[in-house]
Amino acid sequence: MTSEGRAGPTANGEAPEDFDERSIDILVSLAKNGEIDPWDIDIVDVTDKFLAQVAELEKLDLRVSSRTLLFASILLRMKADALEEPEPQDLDDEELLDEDLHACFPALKPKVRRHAKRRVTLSELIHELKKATKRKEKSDVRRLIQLQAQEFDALAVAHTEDIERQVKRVQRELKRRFGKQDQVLFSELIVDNTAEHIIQTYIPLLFMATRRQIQLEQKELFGDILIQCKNL
Amino acid sequence: MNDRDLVEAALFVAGRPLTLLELESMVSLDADVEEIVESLVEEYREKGALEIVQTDEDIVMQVKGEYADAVRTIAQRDLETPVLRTLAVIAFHQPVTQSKVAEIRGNKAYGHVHELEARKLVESEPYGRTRMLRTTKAFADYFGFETESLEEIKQKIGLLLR
Amino acid sequence: MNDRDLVEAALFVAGRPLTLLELESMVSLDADVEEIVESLVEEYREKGALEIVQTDEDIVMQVKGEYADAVRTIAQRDLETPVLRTLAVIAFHQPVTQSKVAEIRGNKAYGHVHELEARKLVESEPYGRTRMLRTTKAFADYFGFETESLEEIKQKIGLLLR
Repeated sequence: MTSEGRAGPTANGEAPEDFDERSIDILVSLAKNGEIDPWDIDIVDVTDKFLAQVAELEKLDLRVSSRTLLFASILLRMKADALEEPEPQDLDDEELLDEDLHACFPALKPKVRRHAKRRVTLSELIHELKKATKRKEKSDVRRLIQLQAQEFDALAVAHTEDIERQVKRVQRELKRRFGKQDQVLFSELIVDNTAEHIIQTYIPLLFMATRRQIQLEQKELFGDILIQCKNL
Repeated sequence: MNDRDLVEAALFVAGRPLTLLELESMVSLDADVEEIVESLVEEYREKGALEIVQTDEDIVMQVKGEYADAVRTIAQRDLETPVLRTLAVIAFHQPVTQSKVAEIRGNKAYGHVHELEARKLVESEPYGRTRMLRTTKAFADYFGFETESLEEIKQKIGLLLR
Repeated sequence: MNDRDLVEAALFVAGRPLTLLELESMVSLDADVEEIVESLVEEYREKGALEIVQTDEDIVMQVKGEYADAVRTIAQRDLETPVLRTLAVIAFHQPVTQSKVAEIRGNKAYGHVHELEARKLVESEPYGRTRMLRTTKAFADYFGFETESLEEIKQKIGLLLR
């Protein structure tokens, strides 16, 4: 890591004069301590560590600049995108690996399942174009505003799409699980990582919690949510 | 194992139309594949959400029309979302240079273009230090555009974008 | 459209295990999906080359074991070879750390493990700075092992290796 020169005095562990530099400082020190690899950034990991550092600063009652919070929200958005859309693996080096493969592998015979894929529709193509356009054109600040707007939209969608139906769906699933286990984690209810599915599972939980059918507990910021049965 | 079941299993796993010839290669020597297919077509017609359809040479197992829309979202798409997004950008901006696409979509776009060319949905020609990209006739067929004209395709996409 | 047929259509097009939750989102509000699945399992067991199998959380439509080999060549691969290899390494060495697997299979193994966890064939728990990996019940079901015991699975793979 050759960033000391670039990062200036803030990278030397002194209190940064300019609080706007704090975000850079956090990232640089994460890299210096080997907590992130600048050559292979895992955005999910970086976001988590960045947010942890921000939380730490707040705990120490240090001033966190608005710019740092902006960076945090942008990272968070990138993390959400990364979770939503895993890029396909490329397998170019497979043959190379075969040569070195000292562990043999058995002739495992998987079950035979149908693997037809359907065609993409024109409206899906347009949908992706909208996403691509938005992504390019919005400045970071506008992206932040948009993020909030989207959250609001998502809530609105959840409301209009027959919330009771969603509540019933989640209720059923929880009943089934509580038959076998004492508590359920929110992550166990998530079958695909789309924002829509996550929200359509989360909102019903809030409804059920206000009806005192379940109790929700989140031990740490961004951590998993623990669901306990009260009166289902 | 009986021949009826072998035909059924083959149609199921193929996920595409099979020819009588392909089916014949799977069953016992004395089996009458045409007869088996006919009786399967009848059997599936009577009950359930699936159907077996025979057209000239090909036989395919698929979801009956009335259920197709209801389950479409469950089926996997044959283009991954990031690749589809790159394709959308090309279709809208075409003719467009590869470097412009990479600017909009990031460096991953080079891999996507590679895949899209392999799928023949996009074609390219050298253009200075980069390549000029455009969609193909196969693209127009795939998305049901009645025209191959780049201008008309762009116009239509523009209208749909609103 | 009836609920039984919707479940059948969904299982057919998915080509992968679906959870009860996913199925429930497709059918009418008052439908008892578990009951529908049970009766479909029974119905398919009685006749034909296909089966519907329910394991814990997941329900999948697939070819009955006795027909699998006969139609394997027609089927498209369910798991890409590189991913299958990584899975084989995990199954043979388990419980094994993710870093050990990456050492054997290269850095691509991280992506493979991600896919295998998403497919619920592998599960992991934190172990120091890495994760400890092992196969799941779904793995045993998928490959037709009659046991879930890691030791027995390893032994059986060991025998296959000779």
